[in-house]
Amino acid sequence: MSSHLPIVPIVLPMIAAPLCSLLRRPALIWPLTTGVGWLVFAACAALLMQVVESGPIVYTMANWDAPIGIEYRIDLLNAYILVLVSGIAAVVLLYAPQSAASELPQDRHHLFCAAFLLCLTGLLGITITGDAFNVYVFLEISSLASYALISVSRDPRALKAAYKYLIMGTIGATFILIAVGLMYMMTGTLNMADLAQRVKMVEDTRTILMAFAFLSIGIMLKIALFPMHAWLPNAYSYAPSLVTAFIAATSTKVSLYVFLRFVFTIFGAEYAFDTLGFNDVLLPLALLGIVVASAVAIYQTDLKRLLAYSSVAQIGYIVLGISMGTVTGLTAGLAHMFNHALMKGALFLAVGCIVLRLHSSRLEDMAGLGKRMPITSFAFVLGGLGLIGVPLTAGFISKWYLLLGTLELGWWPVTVLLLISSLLAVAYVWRFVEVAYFQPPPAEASSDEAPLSMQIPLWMLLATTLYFGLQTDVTAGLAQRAALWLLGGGQ
Amino acid sequence: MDLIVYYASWALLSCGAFLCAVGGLGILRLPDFYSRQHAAGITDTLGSAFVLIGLMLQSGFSLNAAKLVMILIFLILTSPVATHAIAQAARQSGLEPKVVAEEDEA
Amino acid sequence: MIHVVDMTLLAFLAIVAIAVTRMTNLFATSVLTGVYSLLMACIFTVLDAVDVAFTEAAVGAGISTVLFLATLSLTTQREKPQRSPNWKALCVALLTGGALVYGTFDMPHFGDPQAPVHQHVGPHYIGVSPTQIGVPNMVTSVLASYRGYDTLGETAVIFTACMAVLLLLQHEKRRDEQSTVEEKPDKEAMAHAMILRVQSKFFIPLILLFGLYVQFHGDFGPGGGFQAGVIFAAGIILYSLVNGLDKARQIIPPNVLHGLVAFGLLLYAGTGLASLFMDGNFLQYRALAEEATHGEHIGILLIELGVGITVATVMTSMFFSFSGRRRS
Amino acid sequence: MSDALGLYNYWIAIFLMMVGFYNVIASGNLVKKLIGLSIFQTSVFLLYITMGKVKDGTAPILGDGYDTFSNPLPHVLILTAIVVGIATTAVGLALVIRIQEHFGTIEEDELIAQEDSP
Repeated sequence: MSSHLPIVPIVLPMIAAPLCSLLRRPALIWPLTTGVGWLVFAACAALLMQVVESGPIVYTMANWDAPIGIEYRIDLLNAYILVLVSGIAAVVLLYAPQSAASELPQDRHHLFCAAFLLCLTGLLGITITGDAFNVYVFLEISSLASYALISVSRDPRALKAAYKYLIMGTIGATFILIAVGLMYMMTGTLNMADLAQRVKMVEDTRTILMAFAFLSIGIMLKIALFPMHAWLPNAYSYAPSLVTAFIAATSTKVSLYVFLRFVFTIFGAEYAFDTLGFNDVLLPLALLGIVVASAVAIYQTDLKRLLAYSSVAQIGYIVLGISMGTVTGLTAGLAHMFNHALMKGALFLAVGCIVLRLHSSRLEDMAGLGKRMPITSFAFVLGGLGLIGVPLTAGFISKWYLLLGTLELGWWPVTVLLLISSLLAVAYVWRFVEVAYFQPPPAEASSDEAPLSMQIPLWMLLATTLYFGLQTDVTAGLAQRAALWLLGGGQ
Repeated sequence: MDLIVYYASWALLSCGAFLCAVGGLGILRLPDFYSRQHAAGITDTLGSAFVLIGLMLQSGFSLNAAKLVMILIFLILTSPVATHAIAQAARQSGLEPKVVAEEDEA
Repeated sequence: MIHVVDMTLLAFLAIVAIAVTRMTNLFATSVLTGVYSLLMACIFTVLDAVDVAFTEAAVGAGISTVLFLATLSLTTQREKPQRSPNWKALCVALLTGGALVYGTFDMPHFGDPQAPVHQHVGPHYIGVSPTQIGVPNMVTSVLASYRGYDTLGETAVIFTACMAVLLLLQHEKRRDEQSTVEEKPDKEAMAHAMILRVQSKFFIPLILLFGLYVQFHGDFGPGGGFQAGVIFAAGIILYSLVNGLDKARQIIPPNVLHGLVAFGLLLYAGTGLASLFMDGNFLQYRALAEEATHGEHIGILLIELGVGITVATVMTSMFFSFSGRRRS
Repeated sequence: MSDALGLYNYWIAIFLMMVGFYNVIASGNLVKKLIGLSIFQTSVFLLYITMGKVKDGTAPILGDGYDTFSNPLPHVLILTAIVVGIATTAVGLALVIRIQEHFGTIEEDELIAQEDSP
């Protein structure tokens, strides 16, 4: 049965979702969902080990060989993202019951769990598949589920945010659909490995050029790369905290993965960067995103929104790494995907703890929080240090690689800009520190920490970021191997 | 014989097409909702019936013809009811038929 | 000849699309969108995609129009008129369209049998599937077997949509329900519409029968789980339009409905898992029986049933959620 | 000229897509946006189905007397895409209903105005 391991991460949550919708009793569904989350994580971790030891895994659906049927093709890059997504999901699910009890209406927990599991199914399904059209199908599963997850918030503005996300997300998905159609039209296949070979034969056609353009724009919308990030801040700020933590940590990362997969595996770095000069488009967008979004983050009055803008900036860092097109740059991008997911996950979980007690995520309500919720505040500051890129945190590692990458290429202005942007990050993290530690708490406030069931997952994520700040073999090492793999054509 | 059937079917098809066109024109030109419904009725019943019968002649004595007969039966049964339901809904929501001015005064 | 028909239909489509853009009456635009889908279905038929045409007609012109109208009855029927065309949007659209047109110049021509699409993969489905799967309708073979995993994903999409709609619209329902039952059971039910009721009594069984036919005939002709599911749902929707939502809810209680929604997806995934236990890969129906094609038949029957059940119940429950919501 | 005859189907599909796309971006009404979205998606389906057509081919259902079939694969993909489309539309409409209930309007500019005023 172990040869069927690859389907576990997809099929298990997909089956658990309808079961959740049937069971209805919160006492049953939360353990079920959490259990499924951890099982999926275990399966993904096992897959990663297998890939590291013995190379890519191919699993054919219904045993039809690749271009005829659909296959899973798991290499280092997929496996890395699979572990990331399922790991975050598992941790967030530990945290979820408490947080959901306070932020969601009681009678909809079973639907919420089902939607959460489907979102997980979708994200993992996108990552694991080796078929271009299948990506679209699972993209829609995860997107529809996330629209629903965002909109269940008590804040009615979440509805507007979800609607906006739905419109922009669907436009993005439809662009991807057009691009896949154009590629299929020119090659006659949908399988990624097959496409990679056949696209080379027709890569000088205008149709393939347009396929590339539409694909990039469609995915950029999903990634929320700078000028196309309009859906992100509202969606993150108004969604329930645990949803924000999950989606912020995983959804854009998976879209980034799709981007890497299509650009590097199918079109090839040579076509994208040398023939088209695609990095000349990515680089300015990434830099603009880093600077503008960091600057906007400083002026936010809401902690969630502040972090949301910071996410836009961090996506800029990742894309910057990708746009370098070198092994170091790509390593930095991949490592930052991983580290940022952990840090943002932890930060949003911390915000969730704060919201649980204060019923607000506005900065002005957080006066003296350092005294009222010392542990959570400390956790937030630690996460914030990671965002800035202080040594000994995971954020430092990826920033370090980014700097190395720019130095390698001799992009001095970019190096300077990176350092400036770190200062901007200091400024927006300082906003919280100032309010929480240097303002007196309101008179009637009592000290009241979040429950242990929420603290533990939060500290689990934080501990991982600290661990990966010291132990770089796993993140940066794997990222480097994956980067070499991608630039070598990634067959 | 075949030729006669062939021409007959084309005659029926053209008739049907003409009636449909008239119905469409009526929907555009007639003054108010209820009279337009009347025009739409032509397309619905007589127009499509002619077209369907014409097609039946074309397809000869086959399964397709049987399917066409069924379509015709369903059309004849449903479209008047649909028209009725729409008209009634309009009446209920307070839409008055347009009447000629002199009757209006009386 | 085909070019003439095709071009005429395309011209109609263009006219309808422009009319949709210019109109501000949302009621009319929704209906026109239905017309658009119906025209599109005609074109699909001309282009040999009968299964797709069937689905487009049932989904695009049927269910989605119903959902649009249900939404409009809860919101507003008129769009705020816009003074001038939105130049920015027009530029974006023109740019995107221009880029796509630029991309068409290297495309294989319409109907060209030498196009890559017809050279790779495609011929395999056409040449081998009838004997390998044993089903004359190649679309069904590809849908259910070669790309059965995609279809599983699609069933999951529908299921997700149902969860999303229920999450959005279901809550507070319990409180409302009693009050609505007392207030206006008749008004919406069209109980006075005698003719409609009599006729619907005659037609609903026929619609359901047709749904079953489409469900089980999908191997041999156009049709299958999706189309059947939508037709089934249409029958139930007709019933609840004529007899009122509450009566329909009595016949299909929400619990049963939601159970079936989940059951359909479980049946599909379960069939996939069953083949695991028969020493096959996931969704490898060939493993389900001694003889490969026999196994395929069993598998396709089961998963089409799963799809049909999920689609029918999801559409129904969406309709119930939409129309169960009253304007406050 | 041969280009025009061979490609007009694609061009009209693209025109229709852009009409839909324009409606999505330009319209201020949330329902109208979804209508635009559904036209946009439906037109993409036309692109796929067009590429599956073979000259003198017939529907890909085995039958006596036919040996040229159109490609069934695009049909399958679009069947999936149609279902995805209706799913998206349904979720969008459900959101619109909730927005109307909470904010009393589904016009984008009024919603933005509400956000600014209180």
